[in-house]
Amino acid sequence: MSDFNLKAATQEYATRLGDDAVVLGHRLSEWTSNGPFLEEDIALSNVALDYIGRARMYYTYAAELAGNGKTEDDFAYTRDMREYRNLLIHELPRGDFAYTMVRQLLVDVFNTYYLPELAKSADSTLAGIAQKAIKETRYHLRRSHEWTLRLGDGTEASHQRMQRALESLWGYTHELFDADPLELQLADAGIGVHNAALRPTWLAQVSAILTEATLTVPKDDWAVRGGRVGYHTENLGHLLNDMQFLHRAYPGCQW
Amino acid sequence: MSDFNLKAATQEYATRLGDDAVVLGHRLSEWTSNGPFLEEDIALSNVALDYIGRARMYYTYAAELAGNGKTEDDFAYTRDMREYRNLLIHELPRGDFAYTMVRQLLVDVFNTYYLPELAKSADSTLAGIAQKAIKETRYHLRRSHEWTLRLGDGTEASHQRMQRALESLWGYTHELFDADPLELQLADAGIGVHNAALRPTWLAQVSAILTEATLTVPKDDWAVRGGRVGYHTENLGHLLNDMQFLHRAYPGCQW
Amino acid sequence: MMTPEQNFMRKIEAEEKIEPKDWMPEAYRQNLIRQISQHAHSEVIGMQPEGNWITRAPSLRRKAVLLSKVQDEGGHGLYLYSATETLGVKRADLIAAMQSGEAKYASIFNYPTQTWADIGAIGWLVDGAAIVNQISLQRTSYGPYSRAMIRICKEESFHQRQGYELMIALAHGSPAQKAMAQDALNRFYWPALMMFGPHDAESAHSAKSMTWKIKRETNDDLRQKFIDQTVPQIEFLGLVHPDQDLKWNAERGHYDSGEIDWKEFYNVINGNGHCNRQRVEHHIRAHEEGAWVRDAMTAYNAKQRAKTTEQRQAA
Amino acid sequence: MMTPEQNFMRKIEAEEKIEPKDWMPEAYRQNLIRQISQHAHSEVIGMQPEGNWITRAPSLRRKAVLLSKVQDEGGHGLYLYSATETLGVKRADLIAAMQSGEAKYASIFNYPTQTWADIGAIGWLVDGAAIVNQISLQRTSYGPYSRAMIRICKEESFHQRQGYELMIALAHGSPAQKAMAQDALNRFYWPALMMFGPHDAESAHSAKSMTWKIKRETNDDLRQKFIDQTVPQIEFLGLVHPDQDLKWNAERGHYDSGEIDWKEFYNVINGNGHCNRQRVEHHIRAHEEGAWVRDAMTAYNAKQRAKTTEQRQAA
Repeated sequence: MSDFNLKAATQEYATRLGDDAVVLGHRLSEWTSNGPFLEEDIALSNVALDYIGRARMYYTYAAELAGNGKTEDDFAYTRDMREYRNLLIHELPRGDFAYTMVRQLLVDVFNTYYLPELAKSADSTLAGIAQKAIKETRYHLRRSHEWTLRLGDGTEASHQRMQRALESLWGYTHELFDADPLELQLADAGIGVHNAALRPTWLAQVSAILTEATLTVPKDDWAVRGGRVGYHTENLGHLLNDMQFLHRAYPGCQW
Repeated sequence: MSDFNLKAATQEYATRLGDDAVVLGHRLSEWTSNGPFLEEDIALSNVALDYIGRARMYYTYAAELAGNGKTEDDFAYTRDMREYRNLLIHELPRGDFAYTMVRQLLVDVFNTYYLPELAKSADSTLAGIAQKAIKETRYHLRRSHEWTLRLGDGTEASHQRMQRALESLWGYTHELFDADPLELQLADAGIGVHNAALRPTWLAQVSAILTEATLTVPKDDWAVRGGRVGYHTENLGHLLNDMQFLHRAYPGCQW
Repeated sequence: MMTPEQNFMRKIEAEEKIEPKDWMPEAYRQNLIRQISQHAHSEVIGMQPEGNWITRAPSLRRKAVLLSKVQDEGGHGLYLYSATETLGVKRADLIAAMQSGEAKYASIFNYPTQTWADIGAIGWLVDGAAIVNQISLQRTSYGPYSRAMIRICKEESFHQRQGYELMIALAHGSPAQKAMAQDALNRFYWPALMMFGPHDAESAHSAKSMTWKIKRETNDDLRQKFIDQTVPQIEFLGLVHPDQDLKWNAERGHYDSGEIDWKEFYNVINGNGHCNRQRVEHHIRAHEEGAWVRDAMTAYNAKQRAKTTEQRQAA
Repeated sequence: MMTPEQNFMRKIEAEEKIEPKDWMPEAYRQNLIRQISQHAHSEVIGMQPEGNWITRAPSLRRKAVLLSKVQDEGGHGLYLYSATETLGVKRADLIAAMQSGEAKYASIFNYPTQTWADIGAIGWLVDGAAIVNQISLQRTSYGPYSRAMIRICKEESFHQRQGYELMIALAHGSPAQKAMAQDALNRFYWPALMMFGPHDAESAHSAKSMTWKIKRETNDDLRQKFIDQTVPQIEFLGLVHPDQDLKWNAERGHYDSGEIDWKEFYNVINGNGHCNRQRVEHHIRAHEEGAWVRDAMTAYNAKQRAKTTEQRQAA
């Protein structure tokens, strides 16, 4: 890989990670003023903020690598659904509180292993962002772990909601461990992460938590993919309509 | 009123009626594929279509009067929430089936009296649109009347939903009978409708239907207003985000 | 004298329609129930991907056209449920079978509508493929199904023209619009080909259906018609054909085409499509949300009947 | 020796804080419960109008700032519920009273947020008016309330600066943005003035509250401060002041202002605001949707306690 390609690939990679973060942050922010009680409303907003913060750092770095005067907001607000590269699990609807918490558990455990690898990146900016995110993720996982126990081993109704959410989300977890040539090359170059290798540890920890929460680990009998090539579920379009409307309705403005 | 003013006032009036129609049509179209059973899904789509059709006729006429090359779509797709002039009752959310049907009843009875007046307009275009709409409205009212009976006098649960919807909507009906100087002058000029005069008949018919349906006519102890001056509820902004996103994201395109 | 079975086959041979009250083999009945109800479910589930864009249609005309189209699909669902009910089953049971996953709907509706151009591509390609099949089914041996197909075909042709017209507007529009059209073509072309089902050799239900003239032409023959008719349409749009191996075969008088990715086909059918869960969950949700409405209707009708009886007894 | 009542009044006179365990007149306690819980409800209900724009904020920075602000409001609600609970009431009962309409929240939150500029106007004017009031309440006689106010004031000042900064960006932006800012100012200026409550002569709770030093300054004095501080801010933005009768009064050293439309004020309070029903229904809906979560927590905690007890008994 030539230096020039490496730079372009890193830019694309930072954009992907920014997309993951902004989309999940947006979903979590939909909880604000809708939480099951005030403390939890605040906590969910806090997690949303962490993700919006990550998105800004990744996009700012992508913009810097692009070097064409674009800003973080150009990445977030002016790309169409087909240009977004987030993994699908992040764009799925907010759902009920069980759905949100199961998704967080699956993603938080993933990040618990992914971010420390990224923190070792030869690219010091990416390593720095990851380093900051590790701390946040520790707090996120403590929350989603505790909620999984409470709701999984709470009432019959909460158990059912959790198991249903788990079944609905499981097929989207496989994509977390996919890698296309670009991500493989970046991993080989010491910049990205060999994510496929993370699955056994991820599965072991997720399974342990689910079992502790009296939940059943779903079967691996389906998988939906496409986020990294811009092939999205119908949910992302509606999310971007909301997010981008104002920015696009008044093009070229400063806010 | 000079001729020029009359023309401008008529344009504004046609725009208002177009706004009423497009916003309610949009809300009704949200039922498509979400109806309680297939026949009803189809019927609701049909009513939605009637309203979209009216919006097109009113806007086309407004565009013609404006005479500046604008089209129906400029009216629907490029005006902000604060420029929309629809009465608030039309923009309220879709709600459940009871809410939709109560709103239809209130609006359909209103149109039953309003449209025949408009059909006598000295403005032959407005009269023609109203004439066409009268027939549709007869069908709409037959439906909303029947549904009010079925749901009001159905089960305890359906009765409660209907009464609750009625209480939620009643305060928005007063605006149907308001008129600002522009509408009063147009009514005096034989172009518009003296809508305030329609309330007693409207109230009598609505009350009769509600009573037949074992529902209680709500008290007149609150009223929300503002649609005709562009002072809207928070619902309209979200509706327009959806409706206008694509049109605005690709400005200047033909579709 | 002929046995009922012989008489049945005589009618089939003679191109007479089988009608609901006629004797028919149980397997014929079951085969029809499966096929017609699957067709009905497809119409109803097919309302969702297009319904996804009703609130976002970029012009009022397009909004009205789309709304009207989706409404027609609901209507087709109704005809087809009625046609199925002539075979002695109830719509409620058919719907339950679809919601439980026991009955299928066309796998094409498990693909998401991602951009506005997808609305054009579905009208043009998906309805187009459906029509090729349905034209042939106008001659199907079961009377109610045949009549439903004749009625549906007229409306579908109208939808297909509208879809193609939408594609023309995009393909001849701005560069961004043209790219949107190409992208939709790329995504929907192959799934449209798969709508005709597996190659004849691998088609589970085909042989018997052909004998009974439920089906009138084979999957591969129908698919070839569609491939051939689509080539000039793509050319007129000025878009790139998604099949790079496509070649005119003068000898056959048909286009030869590249291999279909059947792995992808079965992958989507087997639950790995983007919308498999979403479509069924959407249907169940709407159905459950409507339960109180249906209950209220039943209760109201019962009350009205009771009143009428009372009045009669009093008179 | 002093009676408890005399001792209470002595402390009030001496500017000593009343603490939860101190004796206090029942009317003082009730007055505080009403005022602090109303303040708490206002923070919580106030999350909705601003929350309405979180998903649509036009830049990532603004999105983060707004999200963070609304989160802070939730935090203020928490402090204030805690302060109210020191008076011997439970949060659940306070919330129930608000949901039933028995307890009030600030009427300003019954106005809809219609454009993005409203987010700026709320931060600048609504938080601005709140701060004027809260600064004075830092010296309120009840210790927990006073300490909550000190903490809250810091964050509110930060929010107000952010709101004003948002208005600057719009007012100095494109013509459309400037118009948006003017429109928001026009809509929120008068309701902000009404936040200080009726004129002193007509204020129901004022006299006693002043004696007990729950309130430290009158409605009209606080309102005047706000009017005066807002004039140069509007000038700096280059916007037109919504009060056409506004005039500097050199003698008073204050601005004289036009008459407030109290009919409008009572109209909104009495249920004719755009969002009265919406705000309470939203709160009830979220609360009800969260019931199963709270139930599960309770059940889980009970199970855990039972396990711990079992383990202890086994040990």
